[in-house]
Amino acid sequence: GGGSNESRVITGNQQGVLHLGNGTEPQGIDPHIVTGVPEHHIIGALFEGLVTKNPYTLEPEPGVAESWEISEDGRVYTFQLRDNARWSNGDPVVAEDFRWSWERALTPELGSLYNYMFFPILNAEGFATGAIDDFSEVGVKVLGERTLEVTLREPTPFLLQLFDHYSTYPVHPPTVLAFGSPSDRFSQWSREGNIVTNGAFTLTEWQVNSHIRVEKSPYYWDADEVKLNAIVFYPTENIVTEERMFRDEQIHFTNEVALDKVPVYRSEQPELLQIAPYLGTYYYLINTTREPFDDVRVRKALSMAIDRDLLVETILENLYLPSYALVPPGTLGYEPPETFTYDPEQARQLLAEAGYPGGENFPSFDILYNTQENHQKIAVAIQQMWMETLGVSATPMNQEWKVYLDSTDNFNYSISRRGWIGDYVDPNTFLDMMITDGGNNKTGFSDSRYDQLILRDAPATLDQQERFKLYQEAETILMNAMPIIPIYTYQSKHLKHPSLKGMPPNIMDYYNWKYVYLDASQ
Amino acid sequence: MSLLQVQDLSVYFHTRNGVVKAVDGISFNVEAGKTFAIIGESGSGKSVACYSMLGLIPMPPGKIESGKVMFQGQDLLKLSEKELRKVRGKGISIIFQDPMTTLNPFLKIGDQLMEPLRLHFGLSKKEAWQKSIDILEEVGIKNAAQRMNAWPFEFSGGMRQRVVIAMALVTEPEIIIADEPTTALDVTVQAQILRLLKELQVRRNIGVIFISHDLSVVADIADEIGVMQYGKFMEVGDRDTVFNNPQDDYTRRLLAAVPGTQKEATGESNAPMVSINELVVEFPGGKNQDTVVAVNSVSLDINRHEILGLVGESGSGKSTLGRAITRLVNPTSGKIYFNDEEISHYSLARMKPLRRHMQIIFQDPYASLNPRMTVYDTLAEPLLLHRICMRNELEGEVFALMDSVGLSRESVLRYPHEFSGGQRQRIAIGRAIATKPEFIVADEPVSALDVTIQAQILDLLLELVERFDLTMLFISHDLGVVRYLSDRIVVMKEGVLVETGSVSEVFETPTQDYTRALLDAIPGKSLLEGLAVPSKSPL
Amino acid sequence: MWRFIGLRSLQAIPVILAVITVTFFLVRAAPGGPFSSEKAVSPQVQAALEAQYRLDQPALQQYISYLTDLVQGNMGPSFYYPGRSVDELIFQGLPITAELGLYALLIAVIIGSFAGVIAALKPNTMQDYVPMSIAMVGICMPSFLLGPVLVLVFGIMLDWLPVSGWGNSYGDKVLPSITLGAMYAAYIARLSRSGMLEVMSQDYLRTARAKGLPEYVVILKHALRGGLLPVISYLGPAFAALLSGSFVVETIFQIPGLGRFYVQAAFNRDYTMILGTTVFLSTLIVVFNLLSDIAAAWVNPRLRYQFKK
Amino acid sequence: MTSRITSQVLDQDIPKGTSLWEDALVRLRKNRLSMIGLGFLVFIMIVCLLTPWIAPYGYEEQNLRLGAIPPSMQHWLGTDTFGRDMLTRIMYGGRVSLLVGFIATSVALLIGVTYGAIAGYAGGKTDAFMMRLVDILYALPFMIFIILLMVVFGRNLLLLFLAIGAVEWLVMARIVRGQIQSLRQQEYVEAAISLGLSPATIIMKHLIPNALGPVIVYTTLTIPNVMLLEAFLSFLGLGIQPPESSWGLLISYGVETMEEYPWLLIFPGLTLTTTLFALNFLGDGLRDALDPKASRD
Ligand SMILES: Nc1ncnc2c1ncn2[C@@H]1O[C@H](COP(=O)(O)OP(=O)(O)OP(=O)(O)O)[C@@H](O)[C@H]1O
Ligand SMILES: Nc1ncnc2c1ncn2[C@@H]1O[C@H](COP(=O)(O)OP(=O)(O)OP(=O)(O)O)[C@@H](O)[C@H]1O
Ligand SMILES: [Mg+2]
Ligand SMILES: [Mg+2]
Repeated sequence: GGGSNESRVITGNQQGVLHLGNGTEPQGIDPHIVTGVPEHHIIGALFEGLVTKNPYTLEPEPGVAESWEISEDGRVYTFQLRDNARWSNGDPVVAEDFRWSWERALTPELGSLYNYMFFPILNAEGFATGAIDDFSEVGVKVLGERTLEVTLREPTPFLLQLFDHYSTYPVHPPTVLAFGSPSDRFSQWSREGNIVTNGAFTLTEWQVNSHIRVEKSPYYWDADEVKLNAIVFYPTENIVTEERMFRDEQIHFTNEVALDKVPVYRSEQPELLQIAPYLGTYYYLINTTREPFDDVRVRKALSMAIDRDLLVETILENLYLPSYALVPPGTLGYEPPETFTYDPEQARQLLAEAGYPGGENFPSFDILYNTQENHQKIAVAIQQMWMETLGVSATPMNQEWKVYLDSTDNFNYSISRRGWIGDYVDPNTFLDMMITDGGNNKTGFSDSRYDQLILRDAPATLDQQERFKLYQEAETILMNAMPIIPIYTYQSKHLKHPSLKGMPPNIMDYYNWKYVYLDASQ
Repeated sequence: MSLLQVQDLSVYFHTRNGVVKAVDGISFNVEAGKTFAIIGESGSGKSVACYSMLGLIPMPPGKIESGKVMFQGQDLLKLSEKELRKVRGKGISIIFQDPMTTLNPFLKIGDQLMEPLRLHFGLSKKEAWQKSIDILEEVGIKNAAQRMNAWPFEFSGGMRQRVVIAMALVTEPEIIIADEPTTALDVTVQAQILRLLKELQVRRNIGVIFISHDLSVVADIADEIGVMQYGKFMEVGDRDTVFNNPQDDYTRRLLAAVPGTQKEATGESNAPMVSINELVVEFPGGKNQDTVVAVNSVSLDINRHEILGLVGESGSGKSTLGRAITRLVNPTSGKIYFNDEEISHYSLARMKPLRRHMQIIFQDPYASLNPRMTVYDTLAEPLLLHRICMRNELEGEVFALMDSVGLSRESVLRYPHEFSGGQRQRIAIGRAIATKPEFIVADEPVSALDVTIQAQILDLLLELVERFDLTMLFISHDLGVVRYLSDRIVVMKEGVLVETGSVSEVFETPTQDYTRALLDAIPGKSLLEGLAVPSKSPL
Repeated sequence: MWRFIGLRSLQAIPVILAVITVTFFLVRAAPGGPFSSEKAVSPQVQAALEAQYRLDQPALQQYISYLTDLVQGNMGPSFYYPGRSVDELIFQGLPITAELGLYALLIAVIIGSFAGVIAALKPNTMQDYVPMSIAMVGICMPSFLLGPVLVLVFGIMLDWLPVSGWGNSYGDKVLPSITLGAMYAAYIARLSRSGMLEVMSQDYLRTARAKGLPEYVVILKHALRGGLLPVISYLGPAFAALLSGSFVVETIFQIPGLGRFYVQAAFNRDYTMILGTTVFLSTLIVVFNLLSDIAAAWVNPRLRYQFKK
Repeated sequence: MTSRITSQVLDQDIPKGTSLWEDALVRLRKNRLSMIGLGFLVFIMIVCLLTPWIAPYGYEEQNLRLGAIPPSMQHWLGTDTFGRDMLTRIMYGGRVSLLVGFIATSVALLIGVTYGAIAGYAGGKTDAFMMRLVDILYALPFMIFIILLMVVFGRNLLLLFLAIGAVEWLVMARIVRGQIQSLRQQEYVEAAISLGLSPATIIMKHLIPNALGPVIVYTTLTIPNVMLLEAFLSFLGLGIQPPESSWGLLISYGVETMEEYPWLLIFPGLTLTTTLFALNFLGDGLRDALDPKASRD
């Protein structure tokens, strides 16, 4: 493509510049402030935490820390930072940088949304909530210039996953301080020209709503392994446009693929599609505080009446996987319990038992979703299934995103859609949502045994298999109460130019930019 | 060979209410250097005949049914639009009848004047500008250089008419069609214009088609005369024959209808109906223009049951005065009393109840008619508004009005643009008298009417005065008419009242030079005094 | 006239103030704050954020401080883009949107009035039907439809023009400008046709023709002024709508303009950004309506009375 | 001397007093294209009215396994991704679209023309005040307004009409005001004043009929615009909710898949375009009919 214009992909391949669609315009790149996936991609290129992930296995790999030791009880981690880790201005990356950064991230005034990532650390939660003023009480200690000790509240087996999360990345203290108070959200330190980073790339250009360009950093400790010379991120809110850009060879990689486009690519150019299971679940919340949804039989009936296979096969173009539990299968070996299946007969029976035989007298209700076409499609299909199978009448109702959030937060709904993407690869990232009064519970579900399992027992269990058993038990409790109706497991989907290598599919949809390279021969 | 030969020209309008045979097989010739005058009944097809030759009537609904118009060896009726364009302006130019609507309201006077000069003579902007000023001065517009930048609406009726004339004359065409070119002009200016026309005609050997109702003017300038009625020529002949030895019945009636004598002085002097005190009306001037003082400190009483004739130079503020009295323009200062009520500062709403008793006939009838209202609606509106009659009598009342102003009943559903100039004027008159008002400002109400209808209208007005105690401010340039109708006369010049007096006083013993000049300039005086035309050839 | 402009500019103050006031309280009444997100926000974090953005103060005080800042030319920090000020974002996008809007407007006015005039010259003939039919298709093709179609045809199938971007590669301004301008062109075409028809039967055009003027002069000089009056009144709001309505086009073509903020800011509950764009929009509206009124008076001298006294 | 003038025509030969409007109707009836347009509109309306009885399928009837099949004998216009019959959906969609289109446009027309005419006629301070109010309303953030409406009143079709009408009248008011402002200077308005007509009558009888050309045109343009706006608002949650549909919604979903399933875009698009054509032919005819000077045979 390109016609009169040299295609960006071709020139990019020659110059080692990767062009990719990156969803929405990033809000910013201050790792302690922003929260979104597009931001994540960029921050991942600019910064590096103590550990990183191998994109093929998702196992933790040494990052700034070249090694670490875990105490017997699993509560003390000692990280040894590498000598040659440097900031993009040449300064060495030292343990104090981490301590300082984490203090900043936890400072209540900063209002970091992801501060809970640190909560497994001793007293971190207390500091973040203002109960503790002195950061020295928090379990983070600088033992030497390049030695950092982290003490945990409970042994948290997935801790290394957290330290790969960008909210735990270090920032360059002198730079932050040069632009004002560390807890100032309006600070200019992370702007192009100002920012100092420690990752494989440095920020060179940032034009809002147009593109962000990062270039290879010579100071990065593993610079020899970095193959790309630059990456250009394009905000591509409109996935139709993104696909057109891809077809016109303006980008190597798309952030998304529209559902409707998938069959076309599947049949015509399957090699360009990259689809993989994704650590995310699409489900419906049920407001268990509302009649008739306070009756578990009703909830189960609704859930069992959904033919997830049909849904996935037809309107979801076989893109997603039918889901019968909250945690996606294959979360580093965790398998969710199978508690129910699609069973219209039993669904009808349950509903009858609940006092609504054939849907009689069942009040009509809304299926709340935020404005988006796919949500609507699912709601429309499910509404029809409920109508046909159970004889209950539901109306899909869309609300603008923030209104929808407000309605859900205030329990001003009957059924509401929700999607949850894991922050790290562990069942906990899903299951801790549903604890009593959990911020993301939103269903009114409460079970003391469940809480006990999630909050106390599992985190204290060091053995992975043991722990997963506990999670399975918890999830069984959850699915038997059915405050949520799981619908499908996400899959990540991208269009990928054949020249793009080193970006393997994985359930986190995670890219480690230093593995990525362009093969101009393709 | 004649400059222009018209043979058997017929123009019909195919309207939704049937066919109007506006022009029905007329033939005439126009010789170089000679003037062919068309007189005749209002609505008889004079204008249509002339405009259609150059393709300037709306087609459809108009259609040229037959005929041939030979000019410079070609039949104008067969020319394409492009070829016609070469004839228009340079070959034949037209002075249209209705000066208000013929000027483009969105362009400055100067712009419109310069246009033909630049087009036909390829003059530079500067040259055209200068030439336009010259011609404006020639037609008697004072302050011409300043006035070039004025907009048409800032001009008085007569001034606009002169602009239209100037526009047609500047191109020095072969033929000039002048459709009632002097209706809005006072006699002095009229004389000046006619002189100008004559001069040009002699110098360039131009043929002129001159349409007029003013027989005295026709008597002065025509070489040949065609008398039209019902779209046909009733009589075509040289001037003297037509005037002194008319063959046709209609011609004879026309000549007989010229208003002659003076009205008997009523003598009795009632209490004033309208009283004006030190009235001043100013208009803001535009760019590089001074404020125009249109009416300058005028004091005047109009008595009940009186017809007050207002004459004066074109642009002297007559219309403005009339509009100020009826509160259509706001006076700058001074007081206006109507029936002893001071109305100078009445709001529109407070004026409303008075409107029934106070009407105005606008100088420019066409512009004063809503283009989207039929005659019926136009006439019915005041009747309904002021509850003059019941709804079921409405139709009869409307027809009665149409009859009294001489509009045929068939045309009741026509829209203003489907009428001739004189017919429109009659609609406007009909509308004004519909409410049987006590007071009318009549601004040149009969200028576009042929003498027979004019006589009918004048009689109607007099009758209204008698029967309904009508009081009237009668603005006119036609001194004959003024004399015929008025009880008293006031003379205006440059915004000031220069003379007031009874008809005989003013006509016989004028005190002001200006008045005298006016009286002297009355054309075809002899005609007025008994129809004995001073003929070149003895009877 | 300067007096008139001055007076109208003074009127802008209450207009903008009213808009600010209503908007200020309206946005706060809308459910869902700027920081609500799918992930629950802990009360402490919420409080910290509100404190940073002065949301913990009473609304009236926030309002007053906003106004005080605004008077000093400071529209405040964006709630959605930490570290960026509203001024910065607006002025970054403005030149691009202005350029886009200008091209679109030129396309709209030139093509639109041309088509309208052409159609009005011979009403109810092919010369009328063809341009008017195109205009009507244009109206049924809002930018969210036209943009993708144009991209598909000219960007992908014919491969003549770039499918996205603004000023990055040769010719990438063509499709967005057309997409944005098309609907306005269609509107203008329809409006100018009707305006022209109204004028075409006026007597003064007969006068102009009688002078022997070529038809194009008759049209362009004599008829157009009156005929375009409806278009002129339409252009004021249209141009403002063009700039604020460019978000669809900007999204389709990946243009880093201002239009996207108008919509995004509302969805994000980016209070300052909403206010900023609204202040900006209201200024535009005041300015363009003023321009359109001046244009109308320029065309029609009888409207100039309002300039005097 | 008045022999010719006194009517030779008998009174009954003369049609009873007709207004511009009655006159226009007569003329409109003679305009073939307009009548075809009107016929089409009536046809569409009847179809929409009878849809519940004549539609081949139910509008919500899904058959997920028969999703997105091109036009066929069973489904003349194909099916959408849910396997719902497109013809049925277009028919049902028309009910919403036409209703919204006509009612919201009427609201806009009524308010816009009245408001604009008053402002234009009054001039001066009143005009300045009224037009600045329009400016203010025009400048308010539409999105927020919609969101609030939605929250305060919930889903409500009536509200949708009002919301749309409330926005659409603003431009209409400006156009009308512009027209009235220039017409007001005409001498026939002065004549009307001198007759003693009230401003309201002058506006109604003398000004508006002469300003109708642009008004009619803008109205016919507003209708499709409103239909598309409805889709946008419905998408945001203010208007109708699935599985109900409207032409605008069908089109906007069609755009997403125009390459894969073009019929999902083409048929609703065609319906809207044809309706607009019909509307415009009717509008143009009406405009001509209301213009006594417009040429006719
Ligand atoms: N557009 C039209 N449609 C229908 N009838 C028309 C139209 N224009 C003129 N007429 C009719 O044609 C006839 C001739 O009109 P014309 O204007 O030529 O009269 P005229 O002799 O110039 O009268 P006047 O002295 O009053 O100006 C009139 O009866 C008039 O009503
Ligand atoms: N709206 C206006 N704006 C500016 N000047 C005006 C306006 N109306 C009239 N005038 C000026 O006022 C003066 C008087 O005009 P008016 O129309 O009263 O004259 P008139 O006596 O009726 O003349 P005529 O006999 O030619 O009709 C003229 O010089 C004219 O140019
Ligand atoms: Mg005439
Ligand atoms: Mg006058």
